[in-house]
Amino acid sequence: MSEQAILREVRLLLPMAPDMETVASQAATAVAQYAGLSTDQIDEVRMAVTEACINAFEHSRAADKTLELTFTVFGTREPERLCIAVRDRGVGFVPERVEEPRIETKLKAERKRGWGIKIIRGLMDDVTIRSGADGTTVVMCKSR
Amino acid sequence: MSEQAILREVRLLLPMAPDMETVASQAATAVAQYAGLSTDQIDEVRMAVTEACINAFEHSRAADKTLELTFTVFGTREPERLCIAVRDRGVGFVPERVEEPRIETKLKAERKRGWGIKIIRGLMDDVTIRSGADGTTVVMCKSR
Amino acid sequence: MTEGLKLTVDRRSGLAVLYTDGYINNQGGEEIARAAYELIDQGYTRLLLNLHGTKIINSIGISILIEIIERMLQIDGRLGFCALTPTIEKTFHIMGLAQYAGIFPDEAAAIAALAPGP
Amino acid sequence: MTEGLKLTVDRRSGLAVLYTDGYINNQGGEEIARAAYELIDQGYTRLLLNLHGTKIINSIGISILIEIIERMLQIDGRLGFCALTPTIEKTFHIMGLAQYAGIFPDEAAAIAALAPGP
Ligand SMILES: Nc1ncnc2c1ncn2[C@@H]1O[C@H](COP(=O)(O)OP(=O)(O)O)[C@@H](O)[C@H]1O
Ligand SMILES: Nc1ncnc2c1ncn2[C@@H]1O[C@H](COP(=O)(O)OP(=O)(O)O)[C@@H](O)[C@H]1O
Repeated sequence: MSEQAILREVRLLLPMAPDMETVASQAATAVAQYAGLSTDQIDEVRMAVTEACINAFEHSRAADKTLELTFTVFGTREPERLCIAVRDRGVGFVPERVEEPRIETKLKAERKRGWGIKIIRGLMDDVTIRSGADGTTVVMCKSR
Repeated sequence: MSEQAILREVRLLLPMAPDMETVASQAATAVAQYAGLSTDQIDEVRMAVTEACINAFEHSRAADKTLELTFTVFGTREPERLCIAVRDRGVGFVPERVEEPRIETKLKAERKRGWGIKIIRGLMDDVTIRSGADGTTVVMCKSR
Repeated sequence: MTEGLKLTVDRRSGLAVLYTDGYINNQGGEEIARAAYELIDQGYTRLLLNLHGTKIINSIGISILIEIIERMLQIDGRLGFCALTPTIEKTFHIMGLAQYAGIFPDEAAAIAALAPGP
Repeated sequence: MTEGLKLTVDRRSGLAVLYTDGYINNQGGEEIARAAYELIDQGYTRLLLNLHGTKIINSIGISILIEIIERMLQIDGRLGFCALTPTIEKTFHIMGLAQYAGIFPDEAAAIAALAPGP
């Protein structure tokens, strides 16, 4: 892959509160359109961003109750790649310790939840999760 | 009007670059939906926000080339009012010195431009412009 | 304040179709589950969820759909989905849901496959 | 990179209809102006802009439309608009554009009003 420059960088600060994931999802749509992604790709980005926001709302217990999203469009001349970082300053978690959900098990289990990270990984090209005592950053990218 | 609390506050930082007004407009749509505005009202908000962004892109000459938008939803229990502040740290201007555009004159004039502020005022309920050496902030509000 | 899910139920002979309109989040999922359990209590064992009006869904909503699938398996019934956006369909495949609930392109195909034989 | 305006021209007897699809910003406005001036050069004096496919427009785009209106006034022609969103229509009224260009709910009404009499 050739060296890519940052063409655009947009930041969004959201309160961790019900429905605010829809604001992240709409902002993601606009940046993804700018990045030249297809309609289906844009839809996948929306869904992945929604999941990452809901995770932070539900699990981060961040004292500042603020979620910070950074949308970065990379490209040489034209936009080629969109990366979205979703960052909370909450308690963090150990991604390796999260059990991979399996439908056979979930169908019988009391807790049917636990799909967010699997969906994000399935819908985006690359996903990295950094998490520790100062919070969690999920970075997810998709190329045209 | 009864005392209103802040129900949600969203911040967006945009590069002053072509097409970025569409990101502001989409984020505005999502917050306006949350605020319970009607489809037509949402459309009016989109248009007004677009104009305010384009003004900053074109005229502010801000060194940081960054536009800061704050979307605030006010209400007692339910959302009742949306205010959007569009702030640049550019050279500023004197709003009182801007001539009110008139279609009769513009039809004959060389420069047909100069409609942004009039459109913003016409589409929103209240508009205040603060401008000075440290830049310009346009605050525009709409109630349900 | 964001618009809630709208749900319409169409009871047919041997099968009921649920039409969703809007975001399937936790509230949306719970609304679907309530309607589905009511239909099951009324004796329906074949349900079709027509998602034509749903462009977004989240994993909490989907988890509630999994509860409905579990209940269907218990009563030997069948749940089908039709008119999914490509992303929702992809998500159901990522999760493996497609093995336990039929996914159909449109209502006609779904009804042909789900309806009890003559 | 954001999708540009798509423009289609339909030449009829005595009148041409321009259909827009997308954002009318400076590029979009210039594209419309180019097409309009070409039609004027070909002898058309009645133009109808059908904005059905346009949900957003900015004031730079509208300024270019004002140039077209000016040209129409010079040649004693007429420019009409139809199928505007309520917000675009409201904006045209705020600007006073409605006095110099007809605004019609749909194409049929626009053509009836604009087309040269028999
Ligand atoms: N931002 C976060 N902060 C803290 N913990 C998290 C975060 N995101 C995910 N987790 C942890 O990872 C687990 C799995 O998340 P996920 O796959 O999205 O499923 P679910 O949210 O339904 O549990 C969560 O239950 C939680 O323990
Ligand atoms: N953010 C801003 N910073 C500096 N000057 C501004 C800003 N917004 C507006 N102006 C000034 O006000 C004038 C009128 O703006 P407007 O009504 O939007 O029309 P236009 O942008 O087409 O000139 C501009 O020409 C400019 O001189």
